[in-house]
Amino acid sequence: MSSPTLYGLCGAVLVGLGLFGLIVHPQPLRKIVAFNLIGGGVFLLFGVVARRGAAAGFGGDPVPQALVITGLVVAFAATALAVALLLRLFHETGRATLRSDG
Amino acid sequence: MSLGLDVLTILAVCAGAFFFLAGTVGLLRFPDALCRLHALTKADNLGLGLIVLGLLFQVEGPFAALKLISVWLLTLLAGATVTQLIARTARPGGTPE
Amino acid sequence: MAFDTGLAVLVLGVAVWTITARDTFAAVVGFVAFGLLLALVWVRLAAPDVALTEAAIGSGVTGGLLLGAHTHLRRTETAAAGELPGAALRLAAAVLCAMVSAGLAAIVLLLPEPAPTLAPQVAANIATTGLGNPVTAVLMAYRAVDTLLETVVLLLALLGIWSLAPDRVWGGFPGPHHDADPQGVLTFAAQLLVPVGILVGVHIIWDGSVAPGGEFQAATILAAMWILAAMVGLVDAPPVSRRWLRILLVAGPAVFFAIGLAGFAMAGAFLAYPPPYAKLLILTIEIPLTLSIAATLALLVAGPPERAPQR
Amino acid sequence: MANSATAGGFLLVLAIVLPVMGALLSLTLGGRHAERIALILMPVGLTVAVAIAAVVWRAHNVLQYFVGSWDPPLGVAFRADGLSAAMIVTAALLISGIGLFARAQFPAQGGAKARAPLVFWTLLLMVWGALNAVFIGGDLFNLYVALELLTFAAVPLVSLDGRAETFAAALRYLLFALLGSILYLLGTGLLYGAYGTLDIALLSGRIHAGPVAWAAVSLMTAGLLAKAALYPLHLWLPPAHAGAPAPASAILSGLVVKAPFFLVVRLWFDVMPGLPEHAAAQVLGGLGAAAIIFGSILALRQARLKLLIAYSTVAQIGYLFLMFPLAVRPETGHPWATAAWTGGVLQAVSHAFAKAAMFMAAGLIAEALGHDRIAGLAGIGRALPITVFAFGLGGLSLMGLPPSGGFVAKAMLLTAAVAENQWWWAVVVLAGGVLAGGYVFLVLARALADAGEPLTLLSTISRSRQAVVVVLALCAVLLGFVPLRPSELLQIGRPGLPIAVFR
Repeated sequence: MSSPTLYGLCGAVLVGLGLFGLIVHPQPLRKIVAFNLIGGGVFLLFGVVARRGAAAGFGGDPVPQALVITGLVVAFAATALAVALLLRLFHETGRATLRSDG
Repeated sequence: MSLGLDVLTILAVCAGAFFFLAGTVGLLRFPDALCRLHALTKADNLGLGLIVLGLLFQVEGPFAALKLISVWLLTLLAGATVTQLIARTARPGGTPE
Repeated sequence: MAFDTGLAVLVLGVAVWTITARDTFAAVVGFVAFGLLLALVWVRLAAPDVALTEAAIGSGVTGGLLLGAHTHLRRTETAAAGELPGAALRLAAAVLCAMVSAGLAAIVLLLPEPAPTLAPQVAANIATTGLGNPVTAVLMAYRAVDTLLETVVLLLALLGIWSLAPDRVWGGFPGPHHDADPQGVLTFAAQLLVPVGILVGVHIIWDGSVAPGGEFQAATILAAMWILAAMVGLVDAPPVSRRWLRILLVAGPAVFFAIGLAGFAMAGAFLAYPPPYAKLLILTIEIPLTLSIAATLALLVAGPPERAPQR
Repeated sequence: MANSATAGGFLLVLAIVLPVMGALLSLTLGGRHAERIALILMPVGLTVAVAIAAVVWRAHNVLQYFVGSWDPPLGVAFRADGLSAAMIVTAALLISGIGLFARAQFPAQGGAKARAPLVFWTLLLMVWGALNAVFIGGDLFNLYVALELLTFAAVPLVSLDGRAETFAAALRYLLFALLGSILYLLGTGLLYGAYGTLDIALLSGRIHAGPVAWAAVSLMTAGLLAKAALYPLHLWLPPAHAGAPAPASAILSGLVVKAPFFLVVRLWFDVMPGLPEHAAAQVLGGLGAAAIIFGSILALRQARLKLLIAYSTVAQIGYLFLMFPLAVRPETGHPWATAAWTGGVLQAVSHAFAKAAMFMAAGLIAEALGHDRIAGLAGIGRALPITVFAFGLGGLSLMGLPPSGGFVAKAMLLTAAVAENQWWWAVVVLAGGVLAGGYVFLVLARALADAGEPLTLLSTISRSRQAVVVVLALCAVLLGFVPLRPSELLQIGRPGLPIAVFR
């Protein structure tokens, strides 16, 4: 059991955990935190693939690492937009749950 | 020569780790927020200082040493600032959190 | 190996706590700790660039954003607590997610151990890009179109946030007005920290072409410094309608597009760099790109316009 | 490795770069100029789209372009085959039509009222650039970034009016879309881990049936189905598409929902040619059939016109996914030679025009009456005859009555169902047509009913806006004259045929 594989299993569990949090929590803010957890797990899997592809003098395959950096920035933009939408919904309706209407 | 440095590093890092442990125990055991803050910042800053000191012996160039020390100084600054802010809000007389 | 096991268990422990915590504040704080531990995992996976990004964006700015959001939403905490789904749904969700995790874990074990890799091709072609850091070479040369589109995604998210503003404050100042007492502790810390942060940011851009670093990490640090200064009231976000602000935001992608299109004439393809000037061109892209991304990240955290402009 | 910038390659780059740079320019110049920039770019973008289609048709082969002259797997490749050429031209035509229609609703102005026009025109251009990036992307991660660009351009359109319920709809849409993207990214990561490349052409050579490939494709398909709002993942679509302003609803239902469908087709027919099992395709077809039935039934029960049309979108998306069980493993010949392949794509194209026309007609009716309750539509047929006529033409295509694109698409799905002797899909197609007839006639009957005293309209609707709606509806009808056999354009550049590389 090499250390990348260990982190790969850790990433797999994180994805499951995040998915559980996304489904179960009613508050959108908790859903956004859970979504970031899934993102962390998915990027960890990319990192494990990169580490296993270490060659030509690099500690890890630079291509998946670059993809993770791009993914992280996109995930942040998504979180920022979701939070802004949530706050605007709260200011408009005084409620912060999605189950307001059918 | 390097053996001596290694021994020093191990000693310093262990001392640092001990202080971190002390800080954490303080966090868990102390009754209210102010004591916990007190324990946490004192022990952790000292712990980090010792660990940085320990690592200084292993470092290969002056720039890396400066980086390590700057890490410690920045943590000191951040720790002190945040502690002040939390203490201000958590103070019985102060505005309740 | 023991350290890795310990770290993985710790990461999972914090993640479980983040999901199962009763109170949202505890979840957000747990998430920030989770992000920092994940940065440590990235160091163990020999990916310092990603560790920097995860620590800066993944847990730092995202954590700050979520904390800011929570302070607004604290009052809805009790109302939403009553809407937790019944035990049956929770059990079903738990079973589904356990299966997803188990499936993924099995796939991870099935994936080839020395994974097929593009590292040799990256190493072989890195000389023509004139860069030392392979990740920056992938981001700025081989897959430059992904990075370009991604900076446009950031700008689009910002425009999306600005579009949420009510019409009466359109073009106004984004975010609430912060003011801390000038002699306060935070102000002192900010005055000390901001210059150091800017220095570190510039170092990371400059160093990014050779050592771990790059425009996204540097931009995040610069944005963090701006947010700290804004929190203390040293600086205030300019009104959204200011032309120079929009030019600053668009400068990065615009320069990227310009040099990319110039690639048709100079090097025969979109986003191709003529080998002798590759490093120079990439640097001329990176500097405005970092400033644009720093401004975009800072305004993403500041939020939609809230204070009407003095028209 | 020298990558001579062929005329074709330059066009592909322009298809993405032009709209995005236009959007950046309109963001900089502000609300006063955003409309002018968009209107200037539309004819230019249309000519680029038609030029791409012409080059692909003349060469009768894939138009391939390596960005930065880096060959895959290192670099990113753009590929335009017959399918993407058809979708690019559809997108260009539809966005130009929507742009002409939206001029009255989002006039160029500065100052306080500049928010909606600036945001609409900038996002319109961004949606266009993102769609072109999705249609010609040749690399799975590049397609992920294009999908994100599309999502971030589409979500703010939902809450453009600033009404409270649209924020909840936009947030639900964003959460579904993000979950879809992250699942798609997870699948991409697994494919890279197993095969070391993300380029579609290289992957199709290296991929072989195995647990990793199944897991990756099923994750990516699940993610894309969430973004395409296929039943049961359709909950976010009706409030989002009904809440958006009329031109935005037209873009969302007509084009934005088609991009994830396009990627599922890329995934099943290009990344894994001939590998998907029949069982998996039956599941996808089953979901499509459920979408048709439940979408139509829910549409029948709606009280508001825009919600009815939104649920009709959920139903029509179901038709698109009927293509998979009929074309994945045909009895004879290649999948793309079957009638289902052309039928599915034609359904996507004709639905785009028809649904855009219906949403814009509903927008005009809502603007004229001040509400869009179906019960209160009486007399609108007399007040706005052209708009209701356009709505009827769009309905024609949804029901699949000749002469409309919908008819040809559904007829080809029927012939494919018979040819592949999977008769149950034929039953679903017919039932869907009957139900679609139900809700279209429901609206038309109310609209053409006599309202007793003449209707007083809140605002007069200019003829030019109604003319644009009719033209788009006519496009959906003109598609009805496409010959009833597998179209040649859509078969260009399929994996089976050798790729003459345009270096």
